[in-house]
Amino acid sequence: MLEIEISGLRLRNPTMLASGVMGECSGSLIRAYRSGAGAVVTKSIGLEPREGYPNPTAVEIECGILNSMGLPNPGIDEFGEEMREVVELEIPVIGSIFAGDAESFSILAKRMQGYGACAIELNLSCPHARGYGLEIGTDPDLVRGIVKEVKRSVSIPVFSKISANVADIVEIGKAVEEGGGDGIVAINSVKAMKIDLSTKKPILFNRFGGYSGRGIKPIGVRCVYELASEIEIPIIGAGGVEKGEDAIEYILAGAKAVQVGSAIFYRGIDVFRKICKEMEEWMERNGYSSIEDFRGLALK
Amino acid sequence: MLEIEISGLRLRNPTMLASGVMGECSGSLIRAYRSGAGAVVTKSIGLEPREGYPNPTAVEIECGILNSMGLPNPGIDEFGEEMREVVELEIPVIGSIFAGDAESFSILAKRMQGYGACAIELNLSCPHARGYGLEIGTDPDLVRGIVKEVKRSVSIPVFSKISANVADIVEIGKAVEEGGGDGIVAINSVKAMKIDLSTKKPILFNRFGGYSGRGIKPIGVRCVYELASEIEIPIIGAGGVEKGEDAIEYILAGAKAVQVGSAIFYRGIDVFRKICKEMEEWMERNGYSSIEDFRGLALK
Amino acid sequence: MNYPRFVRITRVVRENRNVKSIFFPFESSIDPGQFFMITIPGIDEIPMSVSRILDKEVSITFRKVGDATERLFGMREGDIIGIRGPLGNGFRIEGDRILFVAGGTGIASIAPAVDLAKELGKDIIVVIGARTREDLFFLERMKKIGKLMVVTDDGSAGRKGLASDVAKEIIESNKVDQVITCGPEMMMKKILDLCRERSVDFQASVERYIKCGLGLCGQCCIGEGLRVCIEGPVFDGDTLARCADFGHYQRDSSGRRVYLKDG
Amino acid sequence: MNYPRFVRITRVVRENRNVKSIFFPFESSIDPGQFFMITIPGIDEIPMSVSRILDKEVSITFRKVGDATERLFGMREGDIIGIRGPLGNGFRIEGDRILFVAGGTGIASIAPAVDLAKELGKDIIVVIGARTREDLFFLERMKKIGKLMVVTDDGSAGRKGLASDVAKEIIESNKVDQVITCGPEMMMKKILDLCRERSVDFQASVERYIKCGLGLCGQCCIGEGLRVCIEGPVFDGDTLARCADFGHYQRDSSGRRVYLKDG
Ligand SMILES: Cc1cc2nc3c(=O)[nH]c(=O)nc-3n(C[C@H](O)[C@H](O)[C@H](O)COP(=O)(O)OP(=O)(O)OC[C@H]3O[C@@H](n4cnc5c(N)ncnc54)[C@H](O)[C@@H]3O)c2cc1C
Ligand SMILES: Cc1cc2nc3c(=O)[nH]c(=O)nc-3n(C[C@H](O)[C@H](O)[C@H](O)COP(=O)(O)OP(=O)(O)OC[C@H]3O[C@@H](n4cnc5c(N)ncnc54)[C@H](O)[C@@H]3O)c2cc1C
Ligand SMILES: Cc1cc2nc3c(=O)[nH]c(=O)nc-3n(C[C@H](O)[C@H](O)[C@H](O)COP(=O)(O)O)c2cc1C
Ligand SMILES: Cc1cc2nc3c(=O)[nH]c(=O)nc-3n(C[C@H](O)[C@H](O)[C@H](O)COP(=O)(O)O)c2cc1C
Ligand code: FES
Ligand code: FES
Repeated sequence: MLEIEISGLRLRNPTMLASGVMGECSGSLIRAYRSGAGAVVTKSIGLEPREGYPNPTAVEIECGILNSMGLPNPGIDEFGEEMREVVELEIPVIGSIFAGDAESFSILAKRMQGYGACAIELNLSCPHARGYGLEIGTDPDLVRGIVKEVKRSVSIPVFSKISANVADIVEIGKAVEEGGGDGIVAINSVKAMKIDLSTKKPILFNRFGGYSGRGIKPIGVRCVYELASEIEIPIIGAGGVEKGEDAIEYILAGAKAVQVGSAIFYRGIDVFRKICKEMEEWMERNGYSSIEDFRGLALK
Repeated sequence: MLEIEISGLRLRNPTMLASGVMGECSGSLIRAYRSGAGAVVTKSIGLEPREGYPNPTAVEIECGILNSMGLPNPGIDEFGEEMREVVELEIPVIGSIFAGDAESFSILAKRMQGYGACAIELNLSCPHARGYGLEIGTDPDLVRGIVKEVKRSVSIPVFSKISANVADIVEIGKAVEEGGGDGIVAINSVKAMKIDLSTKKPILFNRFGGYSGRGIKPIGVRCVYELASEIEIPIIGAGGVEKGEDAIEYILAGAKAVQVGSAIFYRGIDVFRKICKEMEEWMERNGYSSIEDFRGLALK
Repeated sequence: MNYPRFVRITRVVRENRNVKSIFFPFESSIDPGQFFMITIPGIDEIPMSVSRILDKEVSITFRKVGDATERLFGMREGDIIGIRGPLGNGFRIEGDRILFVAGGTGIASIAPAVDLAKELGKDIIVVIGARTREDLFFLERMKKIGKLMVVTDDGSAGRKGLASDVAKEIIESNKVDQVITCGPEMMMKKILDLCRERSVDFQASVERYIKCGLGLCGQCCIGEGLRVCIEGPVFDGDTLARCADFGHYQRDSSGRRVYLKDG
Repeated sequence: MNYPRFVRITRVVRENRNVKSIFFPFESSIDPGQFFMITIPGIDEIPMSVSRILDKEVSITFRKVGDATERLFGMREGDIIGIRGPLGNGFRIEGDRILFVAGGTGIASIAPAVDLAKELGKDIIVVIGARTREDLFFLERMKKIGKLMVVTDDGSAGRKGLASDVAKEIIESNKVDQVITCGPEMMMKKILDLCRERSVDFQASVERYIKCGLGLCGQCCIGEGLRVCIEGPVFDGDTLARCADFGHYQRDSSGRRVYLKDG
């Protein structure tokens, strides 16, 4: 009863492994899929290898996780091997990519398509890497241009992952839609900081980080609701999905699917299976037989 | 050891009652001061009386409070009586005001000064009232203009309360500084939503609300740190200050003072006294004798 | 979590032409005098005192006065309401001879306290005042418990007059240790003054406009920032005597003072 | 909370020219084999196995190899480090005759397991291999516990040769029920293969680049997404036999595969 269709992709359930979480190597992508995810998204991959920031790069804080990995990744060339090992198992894998301009995004997208990705996810929202992510994703014109350019370069669906760190997320969502994007992923982690009282300094090496987990769910749900009210293309919700009920909340707000990251810390890698079970139980109690039966009800 | 001086105001400690929390009548402002607050900020007051939104207007959620009061207030005329009763006790009371344009802000500020407010707080950041707050506070030009105009109209310090719901909070902070503002309060509650799984609708009558409490502290601390890195005028931190350690975190990030709202729900109205005690204990353990001894250490 | 929980109404009882009771399942402990915020989805969320505390069920009892209560009035078994609570404090029974004075729907708020006093073996007198016969309710229930005196403005049932006048006689006869009251604020204020003169223990359930029910918005404050939703709705005589606004003015939903008419 | 707690170093012990132990207060329970993330403020945060589990204190023992370990090497009693943990799983002692094989600093990770085996009354053989005499440490400590065999590449202490060669002889003599090892991955891989051939229970503490220590970033994965920081650092023989990358390649901090040289 959980099967969904999103931009032509048919998935066994609406939970996806979020980008950057256990997505840097074939083994962990395969494991996440075998643990019940409907699809898996890779770590955001760039043109060149990147080491990321020194540690500490991630800590648990009161209501979630704070991280500033710094987009470490082996680079698109070496990532082919990882993709091959996942794709040969017919696992639906979405290739997340980051770059500083439309042309680089296109090159990466083509490579990912070549590797057998079932869709592309443009990271327009990383809150802590200079020159990438959020620094691009807050300008509607840049966003529109990048989406357009990437759409011209590949035939698989292109999703854009956007941030809550803007004055008006609908404006960015519309830019994605105008650019011909196939869907929106909202939200990435929220720019945040934790200062340690012993050292009297920010705890993360990079000082700033991205806040994820339950503490950002009310922000993520609001963003999805705002987007779904004004935009036609499908939306994938992310931010604090830990339980079946959280996934349902996003779907009531209009999301077609959800991504799950930090919850792996709280509930283990089989959180996908747990969430799916909880969703099914809720659907049965409420007499729903498919996701579309209740999707977007909060908008009405 | 907790006394501070901010824009010429001398306060017995750096905790302030946040605007909109127990600040609509003289009695509650007086009580907050007697419970240990260094200063109290009034509910945001407008030109005309406003009833606010129907209930539910506020609920507890996982990591904080979600509210959408809708700026209820008795209007500036009737608020004089409340101010008189507070001011005659020589309580430092900061008059928070909201309006749709610079001229109305100025009128309100003059009235507040007339009533004996020790400072003005411009609400440029309410996340849920049409035509006010956030809808104005995301445009640096509007912000600069309003601050300038208000500064021309009054002689008491003028603080501007700004929001995290922008792509670049420093840009807004600079606009305040350029307008001649005396200080910045950051942050207001964060635009958010909770959808109820029983009704399948947003739980608040107004659908959208402002998220406050511990869940937003990492965002508030980040904003204060960013502002303090680039701006000279004093900053007052707000968002999730519940314990002495939270206040210290904001002060390490550069804040001169902090505001406390939601924590009253969690720890009672004497949360001010509790926070002050916890701060003193920490300062003693760390060998500090004044707030300035450790203020901004995280920036270095 | 101070968040509405949606429950199905188990029973509806009509108490009189304008008053109904709605029952819903509730198992945790409740003190007489506490209240719930009741959500009528899409309309409003309003405060309602608990009017019966049963084993696995409670009721609220309300008069149709506006939007939300009108909608509640039309609800039936199986319909869904949100409940948030119990909120606030409860009554504290003190002494042996307790006088309960209710005006209008006030009896809904104090009935569970009468039950409690009975359980504790107290001497009980209940005075219920209403405009007219048809506004009365809970008479049978009260009759079973203690001495019941009914007063109506028009004399259509019981004595003709005001509940406060009857209360006055009883208080002045020195027969009570404590007075517990809920009703129009002017009535409660009069009784407060009587009790203060004679040093009789006094408690009243006070109404103010409730919004957040979290103790944050400050909308419901009385006196020096006492929150009806947290420190109330029940206040004792000493506290209320210090509240300059009690019996003098309330605040509407914008926070403006609305002065009470003597009546 | 999986968050660094800053503590004062209580003692520093120099183990050899390049190896030191740092002690800090720690009271909760720890399993031999678990590790801490150690923050050197402003420099890095690195994984370090617990090397001694005392009553109210633990130690880590490390070799100076780069930035962070260099800085740690210069630290003294009273200096502050951040600790996050204990993280990961621990060794499980199985059978009666246990062979411990350590290469390089690997003895730091398995020493507490040797202590535990001793406590449990097991027959113990410890093989410690190092490049040269001056790289050895913990010899006295191990000598007190069981049979100790030292091997150096250059023969400057103990036998000349490789720890894995000595281990091979012992395993082939059928004298052990379990092998526990920590050291260079090629050494561990050789011993794994030997144990598989002879169905000897095997456990190894595996090193991978650790970043988050929360099981999220995926940086530390081996095999089919097994996280060294959660499911490891200790893995058994069956598991490692299924990890195509074990003894074959590791990943650097960008996630690129770095193939191991046979050595
Ligand atoms: C602690 C408390 C306990 C109460 N218990 C009972 C009870 O047991 N039975 C009963 O019949 N009534 C009770 N009331 C009063 C009841 O809450 C109002 O009658 C009800 O809110 C009216 O709502 P409405 O939308 O139907 O009317 P409206 O048309 O909205 O208003 C009619 C009147 O009700 C008042 N009112 C409206 N909303 C609120 C609110 N959120 N808080 C307080 N007053 C409000 C208005 O000020 C106005 O005077 C109680 C009030 C309080 C504060
Ligand atoms: C679970 C575990 C337990 C360990 N226990 C010990 C121990 O008890 N004693 C000991 O001396 N060493 C131990 N190590 C290895 C130790 O973490 C590295 O030697 C140390 O991180 C080097 O840091 P550096 O900055 O001084 O060196 P760098 O110059 O940064 O690097 C030197 C080498 O250390 C590796 N390294 C650097 N950072 C990390 C990291 N975050 N995670 C893993 N490897 C890293 C690099 O890949 C490189 O091979 C352990 C490693 C792991 C994974
Ligand atoms: C450790 C970590 C690394 C992440 N790396 C990426 C990344 O590379 N690209 C990306 O788009 N999002 C990245 N994210 C954000 C997540 O994909 C997700 O949007 C966010 O964590 C919110 O979801 P959650 O609350 O379920 O974790 C990362 C998150 C975490 C916790
Ligand atoms: C019930 C409630 C009402 C509020 N009303 C106002 C308001 O009128 N004006 C304003 O500037 N901020 C208002 N705020 C925001 C607070 O002043 C504060 O910025 C925010 O709650 C974050 O602080 P906290 O986490 O300590 O609550 C309100 C907050 C709450 C919870
Ligand atoms: S209703 Fe908000 S403080 Fe009582
Ligand atoms: S270090 Fe991040 S998953 Fe293990």
